[in-house]
Amino acid sequence: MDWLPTSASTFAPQVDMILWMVTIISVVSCILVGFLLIYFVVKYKKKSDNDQTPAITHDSFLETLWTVIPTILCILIFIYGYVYYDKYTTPTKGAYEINVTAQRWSWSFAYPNGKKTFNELYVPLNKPIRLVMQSKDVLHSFFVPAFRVKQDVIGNRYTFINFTPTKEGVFDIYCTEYCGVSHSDMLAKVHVVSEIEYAKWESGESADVENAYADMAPDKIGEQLYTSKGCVACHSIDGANGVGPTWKALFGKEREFTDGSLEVADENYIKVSILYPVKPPQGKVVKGYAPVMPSYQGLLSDSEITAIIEYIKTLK
Amino acid sequence: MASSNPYKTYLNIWLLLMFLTFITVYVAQFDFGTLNVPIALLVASIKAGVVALYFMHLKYEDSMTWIFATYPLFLLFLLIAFSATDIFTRVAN
Amino acid sequence: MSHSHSFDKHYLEDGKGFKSWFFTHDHKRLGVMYLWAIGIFFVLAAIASFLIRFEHLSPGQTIVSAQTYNVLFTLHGAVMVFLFIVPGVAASFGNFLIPLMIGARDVIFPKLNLYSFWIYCAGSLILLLSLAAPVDTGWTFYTPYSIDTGTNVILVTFGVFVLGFSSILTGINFIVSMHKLRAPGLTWDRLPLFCWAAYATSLLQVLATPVVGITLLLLIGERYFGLGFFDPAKGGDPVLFQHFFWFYSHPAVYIMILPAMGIISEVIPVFSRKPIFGYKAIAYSSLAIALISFLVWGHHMFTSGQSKLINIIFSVITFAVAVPTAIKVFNWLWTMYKGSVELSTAMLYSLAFIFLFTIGGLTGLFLGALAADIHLHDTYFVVAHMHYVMIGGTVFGLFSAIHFWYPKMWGKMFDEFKAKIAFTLIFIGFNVVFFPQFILGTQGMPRRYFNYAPEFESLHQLSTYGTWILGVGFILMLYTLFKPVGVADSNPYRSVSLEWSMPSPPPTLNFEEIPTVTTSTYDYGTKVEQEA
Amino acid sequence: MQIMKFIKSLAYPSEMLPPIVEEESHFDPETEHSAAKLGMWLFLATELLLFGGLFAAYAIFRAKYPTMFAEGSASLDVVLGTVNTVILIFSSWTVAVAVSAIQENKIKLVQVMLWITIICAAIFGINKYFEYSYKLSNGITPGTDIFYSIYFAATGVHMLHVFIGMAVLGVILKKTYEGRYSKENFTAIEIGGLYWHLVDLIWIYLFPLLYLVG
Ligand code: HEA
Ligand code: HEA
Ligand code: HEC
Ligand code: CUA
Ligand SMILES: [Cu+2]
Repeated sequence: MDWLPTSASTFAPQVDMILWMVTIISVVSCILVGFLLIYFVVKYKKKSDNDQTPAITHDSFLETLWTVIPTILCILIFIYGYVYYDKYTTPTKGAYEINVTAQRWSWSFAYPNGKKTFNELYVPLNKPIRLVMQSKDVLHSFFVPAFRVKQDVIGNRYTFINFTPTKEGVFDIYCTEYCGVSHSDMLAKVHVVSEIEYAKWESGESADVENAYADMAPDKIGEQLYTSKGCVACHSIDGANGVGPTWKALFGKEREFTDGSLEVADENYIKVSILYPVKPPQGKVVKGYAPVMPSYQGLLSDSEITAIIEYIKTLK
Repeated sequence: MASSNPYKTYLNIWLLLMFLTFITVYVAQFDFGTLNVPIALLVASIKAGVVALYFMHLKYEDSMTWIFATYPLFLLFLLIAFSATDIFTRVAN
Repeated sequence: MSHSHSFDKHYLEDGKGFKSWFFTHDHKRLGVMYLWAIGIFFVLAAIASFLIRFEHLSPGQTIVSAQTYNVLFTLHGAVMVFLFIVPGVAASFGNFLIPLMIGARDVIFPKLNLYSFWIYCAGSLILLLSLAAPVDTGWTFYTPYSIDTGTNVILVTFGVFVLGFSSILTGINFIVSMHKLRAPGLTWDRLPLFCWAAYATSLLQVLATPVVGITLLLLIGERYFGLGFFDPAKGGDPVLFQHFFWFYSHPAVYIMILPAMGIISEVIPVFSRKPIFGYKAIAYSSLAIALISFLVWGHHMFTSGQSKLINIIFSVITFAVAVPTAIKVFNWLWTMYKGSVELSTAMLYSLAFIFLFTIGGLTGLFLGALAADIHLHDTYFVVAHMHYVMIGGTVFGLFSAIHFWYPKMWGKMFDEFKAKIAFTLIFIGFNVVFFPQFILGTQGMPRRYFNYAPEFESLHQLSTYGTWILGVGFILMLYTLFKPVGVADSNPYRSVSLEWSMPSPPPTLNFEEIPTVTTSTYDYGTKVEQEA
Repeated sequence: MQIMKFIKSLAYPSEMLPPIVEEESHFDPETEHSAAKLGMWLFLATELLLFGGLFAAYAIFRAKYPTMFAEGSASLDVVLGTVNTVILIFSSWTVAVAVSAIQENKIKLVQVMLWITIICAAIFGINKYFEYSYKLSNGITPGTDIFYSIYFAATGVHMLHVFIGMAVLGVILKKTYEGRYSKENFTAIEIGGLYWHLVDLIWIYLFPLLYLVG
């Protein structure tokens, strides 16, 4: 197992270079300290209670030495840290801008051409990207280890990340600012694809998620959406109660709401629940739960919602 | 205390403070634009200084007390300066 | 001038029963009570950490639910920080030692000292009351999550607020004691380095704590009265909360480490039979650290959305504080040069401190470097860094103190051999727990994660196994300490500092006659090689 | 409650509670006096920094939302604020006189001055009560906007200090009737006075910042 994760952006090798540099400085310092420590302990081991020891209290040369060298090393480390940080924070003109919205506990992405994706970020290879990020609720943080980038996402204010991906593949996105129960499940993927494929994806020709489902049964698609769209963060399928009610045996069950009214969970009910979690007309919420589910309006297509409904039906 | 007649000093100080209070309130009617706050703070600081020096006898205290009385002001300045620097230099990077 | 019984009876015997302890003004008894209190909280928080580690034996749920996990690390962090390590060494050994070391009969405000202890108990109790609906915010209480969550944030933050007062009052007490009560002849440049460290610590406690006090008060106000400073929904700024929080909590990390450094500076000369090397450098660097450490808080916020300019400023100053710390390490090392080094248990802990703190401190340099912190922030690398400095540093320092002053405190000796075995287990266990976490962090494993990706499993497991070794070592250490083997004479280590010049344990009022100090505290060795 | 206790204990390091352990002071009075003063100044430093958080928030949000602050400030009652300022400064003066009077053993004067101070504090409180209830009845709460957040938080915390100061001075006043203080023993009065001056100092800043400049 390598101690550094895959390096897939222009920023990554720069960070790695600092990591290596400080590691070397640290290892050398530790060996020095460890060596002196053990050497002194062994060499000047106590022989008797009356050992004669000199009363050395200072030594200007040594003291200067161990003030100056660490100072120089510190300045060096700072400079590297600063220079690369400066590069990382300086946006490239004409970068491809993607809007990112974080909300408990999912990520959604909006592209310049109006496309929207959910928990899946698509970026073209070797093109400078700029993420414009905002949170709908508490703090979150956008972290892609393979790119070595991280930035908190805040409500009421935009924050930014600049990076240029250098390697095709699928990489993990983590949320690294603590945001509640499902903080560790606020995961997403970034797909770095070649520019040609990206163009195809943009125009909806290929590599599209929906097209990939073409020959799958709806309930299987629903099963995939359950994880890829982040429902898993709040809904279990095994009967355990999480932030939201379990989906097990949900279909056809009578639901009770906080205002005491009742309704049977049929297809339309589920669709309404997904699009308007606080269900109209009176803003109903399932009893025992807080109104925290985000609306998936515009994030799930009709066919996807149908697929999820089919999937929920299979959960007996 | 060091002053021969502290009561008299106190009275004078008190009159000075009343006068300064009057000044701040009076001056507040006029708008000096960006100078409003500095003026208010300046007058307040004179008042505070006088209270500390005479009413609180800081004038007669040793240097240690002076350090402990003024160092927090420096820290307060730091707190404000650094957090304000952050908040007002946040340009989109 | 005094009742003679205060001098013939030692402080442990002078008065029996609960009341004689709980209402005592004796700094030594208060020190001992603090030691008990922090010990109990340490074990409590350590049990939480065992569960945390156990949970990570496998990805997904192993033993507890996600919500419980979040509660566990919050409880672990908050108790360790606010109830254990911040009062920790300063309140326990500071209380016990400072009057002895400066040649005084007590601290300057003995009653206030007692109240500090009560306030500490009250604050701890309030904080623990929150367990009814335990808090899940992490020990940092970041807004707006802490405004939003349904758990008992108000109780916990109020508890911390109250604890803050205890910390402030103890700090004031120590500072004034050292100004007013030093024995004749005990000039500042003869003052033991532990006192210097405690002085610097107290300064930090007095000057940093009020800011976290008002911050937490405002946070309570946000929840209770709807104030809007830190809530973006109301036009407030969550990053401002972080500024206020770290304005205290960065200096707080030096509150944690400085007293432990003071201990190291006392132990090493005794077991090397040499004067401390670079007395002035160590003394002044403690003070320098105390003053500069107010300027670096922003290094916890490099990715918070803080402005670029201020990030750079904070990064520079962070490195500036690292240097005086580095200097101390070499000073301690060089104290052993040409000495007569005896590897007692206390010395072993001190030497381990030097080594582990070096690792912890050096990893701080990774975090201080801007570009590197972008990657490492909020990953297990930070978790490993802080445990190396807090355990490898402070806790090892505390253990060193417990063994070193054991004869003085209890008038008894412990079994050195068993203690050394316990040390070995703790040392190995500690490294097995936390070293893998550096690698985990660099690979991108985020902290405060209940669940994790399968590729991190083996390192997590290794880390968990380490806690078992650590636990066994710790229990063996406790066993050794609770089973004394013989009576201690007044100065078993032939130390020349003041606290060893009196019987073990010391009488209630310490000094029948206030001593006059004529030499430095580290008067070892023969003055042949003395440089000009 | 707790707060009361330690303020009190600061005011007289060795007079609180009946001593459980047999006790006599281990230090000479001269040391105790100067130590108590130094300790109090340190405590005042912490109080200053406590308010520091509020001043920092004020500075930042004022710069960020100037119009909100201008409007908010304009809505406050300058007359009431001025009256309170005059009252507090006056009471600061009376305390200063009390501290000097005790050093000349003029117990009566001390008592009169302390009474006046406490009454001033009470009037200050009553004024604030009217001010708050007027605001609240107009639907203005701490959550209305950031200006009012600052206004209520800062004046509220200050108010708390006024009450604590009142209590401290009250206890001291009571003890003057018990003949506890004299030319030789006046540390408590001096310390209590310092605390009261701090309450005044903070108000000297809060008043113009909140009520006047906008
Ligand atoms: C005892 C407590 C303690 C101490 C002493 C330190 C010491 C240091 N810390 Fe640490 N730190 C914490 C406790 C501590 N820290 C905690 C608890 C956190 C996390 C809080 C949270 O988020 O929950 C944290 C987090 C933290 C961060 C934020 C990380 C992040 O969240 O992204 C940073 C960043 O700069 C940092 C840096 C440093 C530095 C540079 C030092 C320096 O002072 C270290 C100096 C020491 C040395 C340098 C080693 C000795 C030197 C040598 C042997 C010589 C060789 C030297 C050179 C070549 C220079 N620390
Ligand atoms: C003084 C401070 C301190 C100390 C000593 C420790 C000690 C330990 N810590 Fe802690 N830790 C923190 C302060 C501290 N920690 C803080 C501030 C955080 C951040 C919290 C946050 O994110 O908000 C943290 C977070 C933290 C995490 C990260 C959680 C996460 O981010 O998800 C982990 C994970 O491994 C961990 C583990 C441990 C372990 C294994 C120990 C061990 O070293 C414990 C050692 C203990 C012993 C050796 C004693 C064992 C004794 C017993 C078990 C008693 C036996 C029982 C009976 C006889 C009844 N800690
Ligand atoms: C932030 C957590 C969260 C996420 C993510 C989430 N939900 Fe929910 N969901 C809830 C909560 C809480 C409720 C119950 C309260 C309510 O009625 O709004 C709920 C209710 C529902 C219901 C009604 C269930 C019932 O028991 O009556 C359906 C259907 C549903 N969600 C579907 C989804 C789908 C599909 C997704 C993903 C595409 C999803 N949810 C993602 C929290 C969440
Ligand atoms: Cu979102 Cu953590
Ligand atoms: Cu820090």
